[in-house]
Amino acid sequence: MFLGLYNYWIMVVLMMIGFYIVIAHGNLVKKIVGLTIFQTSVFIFYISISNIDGGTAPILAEGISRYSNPLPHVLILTAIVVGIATTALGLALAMRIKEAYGSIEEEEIQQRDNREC
Amino acid sequence: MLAHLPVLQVIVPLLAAPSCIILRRPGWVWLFTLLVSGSAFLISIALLQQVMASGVIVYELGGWEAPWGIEYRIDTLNALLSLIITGISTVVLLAARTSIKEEIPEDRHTLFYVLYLLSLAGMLGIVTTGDAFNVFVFLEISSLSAYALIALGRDRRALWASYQYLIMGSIGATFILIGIGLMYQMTGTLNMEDLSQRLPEVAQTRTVFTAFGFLIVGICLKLALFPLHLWLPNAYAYAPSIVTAFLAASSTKVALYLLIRFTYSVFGVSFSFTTLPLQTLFVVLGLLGVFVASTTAIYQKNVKHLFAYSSVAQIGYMIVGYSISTTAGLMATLLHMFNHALIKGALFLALGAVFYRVGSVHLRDFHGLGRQMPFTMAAIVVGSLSLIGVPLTVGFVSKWYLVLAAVENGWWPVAVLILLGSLLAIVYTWRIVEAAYFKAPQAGIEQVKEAPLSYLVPVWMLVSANIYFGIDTRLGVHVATAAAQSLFGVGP
Amino acid sequence: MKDLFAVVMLSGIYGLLSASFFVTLDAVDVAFTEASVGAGIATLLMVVTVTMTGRYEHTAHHKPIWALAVVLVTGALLIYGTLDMPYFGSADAPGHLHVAPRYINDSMQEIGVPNIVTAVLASYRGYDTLGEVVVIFTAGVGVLALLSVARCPEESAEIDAVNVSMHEKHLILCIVSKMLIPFILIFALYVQFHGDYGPGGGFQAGVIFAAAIILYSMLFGMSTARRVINQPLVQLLSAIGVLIYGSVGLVSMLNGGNFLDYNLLSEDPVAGQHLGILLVELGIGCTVASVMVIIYFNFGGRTDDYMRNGTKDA
Amino acid sequence: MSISLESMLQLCIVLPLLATVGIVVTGRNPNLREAVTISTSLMLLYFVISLYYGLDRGESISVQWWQLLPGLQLSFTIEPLGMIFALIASFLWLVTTLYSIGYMRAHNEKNQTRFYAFFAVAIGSVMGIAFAGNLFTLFIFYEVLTLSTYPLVTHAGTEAAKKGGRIYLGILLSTSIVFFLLAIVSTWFVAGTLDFSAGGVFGPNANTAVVGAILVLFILGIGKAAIMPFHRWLPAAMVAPTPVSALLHAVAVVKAGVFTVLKVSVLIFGIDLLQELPTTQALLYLAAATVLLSSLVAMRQDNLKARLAYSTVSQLGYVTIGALLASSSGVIGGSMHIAMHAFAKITLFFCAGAILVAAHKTQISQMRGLGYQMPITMAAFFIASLSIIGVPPGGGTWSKWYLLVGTLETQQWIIMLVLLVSSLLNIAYLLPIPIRAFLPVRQNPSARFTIKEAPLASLIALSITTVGSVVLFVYPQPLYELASAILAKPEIIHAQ
Repeated sequence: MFLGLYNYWIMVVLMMIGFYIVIAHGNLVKKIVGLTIFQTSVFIFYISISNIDGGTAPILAEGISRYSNPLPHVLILTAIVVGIATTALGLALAMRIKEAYGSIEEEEIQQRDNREC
Repeated sequence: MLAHLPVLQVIVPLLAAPSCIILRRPGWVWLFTLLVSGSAFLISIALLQQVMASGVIVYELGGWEAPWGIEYRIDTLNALLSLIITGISTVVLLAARTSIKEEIPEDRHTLFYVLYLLSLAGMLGIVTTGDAFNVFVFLEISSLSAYALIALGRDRRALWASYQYLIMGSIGATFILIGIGLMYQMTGTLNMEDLSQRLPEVAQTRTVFTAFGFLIVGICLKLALFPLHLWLPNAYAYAPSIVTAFLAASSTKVALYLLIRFTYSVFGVSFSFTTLPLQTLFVVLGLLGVFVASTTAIYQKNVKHLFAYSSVAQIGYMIVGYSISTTAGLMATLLHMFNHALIKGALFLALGAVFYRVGSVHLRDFHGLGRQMPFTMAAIVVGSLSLIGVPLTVGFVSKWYLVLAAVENGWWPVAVLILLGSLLAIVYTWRIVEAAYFKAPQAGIEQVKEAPLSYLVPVWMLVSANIYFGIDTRLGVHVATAAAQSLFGVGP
Repeated sequence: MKDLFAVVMLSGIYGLLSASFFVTLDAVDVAFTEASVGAGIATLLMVVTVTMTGRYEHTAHHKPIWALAVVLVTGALLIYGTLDMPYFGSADAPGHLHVAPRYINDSMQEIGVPNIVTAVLASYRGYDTLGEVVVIFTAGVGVLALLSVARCPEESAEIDAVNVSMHEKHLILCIVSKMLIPFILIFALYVQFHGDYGPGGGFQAGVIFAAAIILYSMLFGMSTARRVINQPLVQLLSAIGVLIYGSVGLVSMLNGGNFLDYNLLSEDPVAGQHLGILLVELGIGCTVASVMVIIYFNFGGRTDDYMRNGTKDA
Repeated sequence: MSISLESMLQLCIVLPLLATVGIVVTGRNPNLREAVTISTSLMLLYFVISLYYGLDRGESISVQWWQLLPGLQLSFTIEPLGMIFALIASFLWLVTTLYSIGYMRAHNEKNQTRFYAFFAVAIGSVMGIAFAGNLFTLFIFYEVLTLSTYPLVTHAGTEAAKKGGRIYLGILLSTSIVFFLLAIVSTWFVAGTLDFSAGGVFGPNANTAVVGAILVLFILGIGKAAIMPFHRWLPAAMVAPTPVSALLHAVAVVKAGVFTVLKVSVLIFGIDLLQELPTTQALLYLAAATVLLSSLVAMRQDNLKARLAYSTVSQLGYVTIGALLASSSGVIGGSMHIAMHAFAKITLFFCAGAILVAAHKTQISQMRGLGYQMPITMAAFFIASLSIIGVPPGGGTWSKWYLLVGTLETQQWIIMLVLLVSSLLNIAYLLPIPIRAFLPVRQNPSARFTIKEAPLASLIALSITTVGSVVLFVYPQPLYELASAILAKPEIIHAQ
């Protein structure tokens, strides 16, 4: 059975690496990087759901009867777009924070805020 | 055209947003936005009547029948939610013009309205769609615009708050995405109705458990349920007043809606509450939320923070009612959802008025406001009373049903705790009242005038709604009951 | 790893790898998109950000234990979840049996587009795609709201000075890419309109189109590019793209169908579908391209300003 | 005037609220403002009295308003107990208004408009409580009363006032929300109705354990009855101006409390059920303890108002005892005591206020020889004290008599003992004040002529109330009939 599932597990590991970067790292850009990795891994997971042994790309052609499942592809196309949108916004925020605080390290920002309050 | 109402509800604001870019002139854009939001409100009223009269409305987008296409599926719950959202947004918009003049640089005004409309459309999309993945898409629309809106706040901490919200929100969204993927893998469909029929076959698989877990956690992140609420207070405190009023009244409600929808409709009560220890967990978390958040609220200096924490506490109440998982409990939750939207809308809008005049919502700047801004402060007092749950306000109605539901279920201690929780509300709201009425204004701070009408009118619209629905409770109770019953498969 | 530049580059490589992985999994469209976005735009933006926010991460002493715990729990849950999954690639997984078959079998008759993904994307689940476009639009507006800067002429003159000098430095590069850009644009158009038959479509096309412009602005300087393509116009385009999409839906509504029901766009349903998809893809491309340009320009512009102010302060 | 009794009943509640508007509008002109107040209170008194005659003729008067929550209607019914309360309140409002005009002006207080406005609201809610047709309606007006009196208590706006207000609002709101509301919800859940009905709403086969628990919730929850340990708000509220204290202690708040206790025990539980409940006895002792302890505390107060406050606490204990004795005489005694104590105590507070205004004295130890400068006041004080103690010619005699009979009927010997002892304590802490006041003064005579009697309005007011309590002694018949009607005529009390 493990042969059947192993690459799901690889994806899980990838996801978790990304997830870890997001929540553990203090650097804002690094967080975003983590986020992209996290999301991309999820995409891979979706795509591998859609895969069928011996199937081909879901573009109709003569003499091919077995296509891989197109639906997840569509979903992921959308998801990728969402991902880039989030990334762009996050980075923009990071830039503004850099301007406002002069740093993009979580701790330093926190300290500066605490000093304000 | 009547048949198209469900989709118009969403696409009117959705398409209005880009049109704003074409309009450009902030004044016009404001008027336009107001009109759009208002018409959305009217549509939602019409929808509610339609649903109450003739049951569930289904609308197939692109003419493809579900599950192949995406369908809009509107029952009483959806209609109620969209009523709340559009109503609040319309009232809040009345004050927007005045408010953002103070708080947002001139060249951003048009963009502000665009984002506002987008987030409105996103929420409406979430609450009307019957397709799991479509939820995700519109969730992102509303979230992204919300991040941007919060970041428009004047204080630089707004940026940091927005960033934290973005990270938290994206994690939540990704979790939801994983959950949806797993569900799809096991059932091969994305349509909620279809899911609810096909999930039971595979309900006992570990994959479905995982899917459920991820969905719940993801949604609770958006919902700011107690342990996951850390992003909320700052986001509310530093966002522009209008945004705070709008989001506080609507966004968490939407998340709660998702929670209810997925647990009750998609997975089904039996799965959600019997095969998992969800009930106990949520009761405990809810009550913890009520007490921890309320206690934190007591020690806040910034009044926006104070009410933000109280929002977390109120979410706790809703979760308690939700996890009683009887018609009565769910009905209490829905009612409180509606009422809390009114309460917090009024309070945060009034705070906006204070901010507009005083330039700060720090507790010490409230000293003597009782005399200087009598109407605004009166509004805050009424809102606070409603928050506490004093009779003749909406807060009392929902509290009554919540306690009743707990008692009916034999959960006496829970009932007592709910009531004790509202005592904490007395404490933190009364700090404001005393500051406003018993403290002399600080030396060196010049007298401020009463807020302008453009603020007072919407504030008092909401306040009087608080009182009206506290005195004439038929509408709220009727709709909430119908919605709760429909979720339990009884009635419409 | 402390060097953010390296980090970003690696994530870009990760994007490319996953793209190639998608190809091996027969998801060509996704691969195309991922390559252009995950490896392309995203990395580009990150690089720009890093140039502004500083290349090296400070040695932050965070305590990752709790984070590790959370991650482990989540991962464990996921692994646990996989145990009941249908095996990788098995054709009889429920995911393939319920909804998907119809797409594969009937889309030809119903829509008449060989590329099933395009069919599903633009028609069956066209509404999701509308949402997708709006998301992108939202991102564009959000970035504008966050970063847009009103600049005054003498500053841009200043930049010119910088750019011109750079221009002379990399003369060959400029010539070559000058020749390249038209081809890129043509390729973009090809992708745009060939989406029905092969991989590709509005989204990828938009990105490529944007890439061409970005390349141009890289070579000849932000301000030169700005003079060629003026901001308000781009913003207008981004809005119009969404509106095209929406109005297609509205028209089909006026013709008595449901929102986005292309069948009613012309007498023959299939032709209607074709027309609808064509227009919709156009809208997507329009919005995506312009938003990408907006985002890049604002990022770049912001960075320039910050850098200049930084040097001024120093 | 040809107004139907039903509309009169509604007017009783609406009129004061309308008066509030009028007061706020005419706030600029004091005379006009007080004219509004006086005329309203006169009309109110007229309505209540004509309602009384209606009730006497045996008509059943009740009004239904809209449903606040499904099944929970705002409804008003007139029954004897409520009528007693309404009569007292409306009459004493008139008197208090007279008094406070004199007081507030002599004391030239600030924000008098706000004062009169909230005063009117308070009276309106008192009427609502008195005529409430079901527990729900009662609860709502109970809360309104709490909130509308808060600004009165904190009238001074000083730090002390703020603290007092905190305790006042804190205790009253928390008890009512946590215990009272919970009690109501559980009643609604157990009995399925909240309408007051003779003989109680719980069926014969109600689980006594649960109902007993509910009784405890009620007695603790009705914080206005100031049963220990929830009595602290009463002394705390002493920061208020004297007319307010009079309102709180004699007319509105505390009376609302004990009235609710009586009403709940008679018309929700019913005295028969009350006797069977396991918790009744314990609560009875709690009330007894309250009576004794607060009397003891009162003796140690030198501040006059504080002493009166504690005496109020103990007197309220009497009424609660009367209710919990669950015998006819007990109920009669309790309800009569509401009236008797109202007249006596309001007189005492008027006197205290008069002394404050005229002589600027608050401490009892300073009042030596005051009787010579303020004879009328001190005489009134003396008579009122007698009434509180319960000896002729004070009306209190009757109520205490019936309470004692009640203890005899139910063989509550301990309670009987408590009542007797506390009467002695009353003597100990009340009589010394007038006596000392009439003692010959030794110190310099110059002080004598500096102090005059209190303002005329105040004097009139306090002499009216004094006469009132004497009248109640010589002619208690109507009151007694009403009180006995509470149990005797259930067909009036039946609720829709």
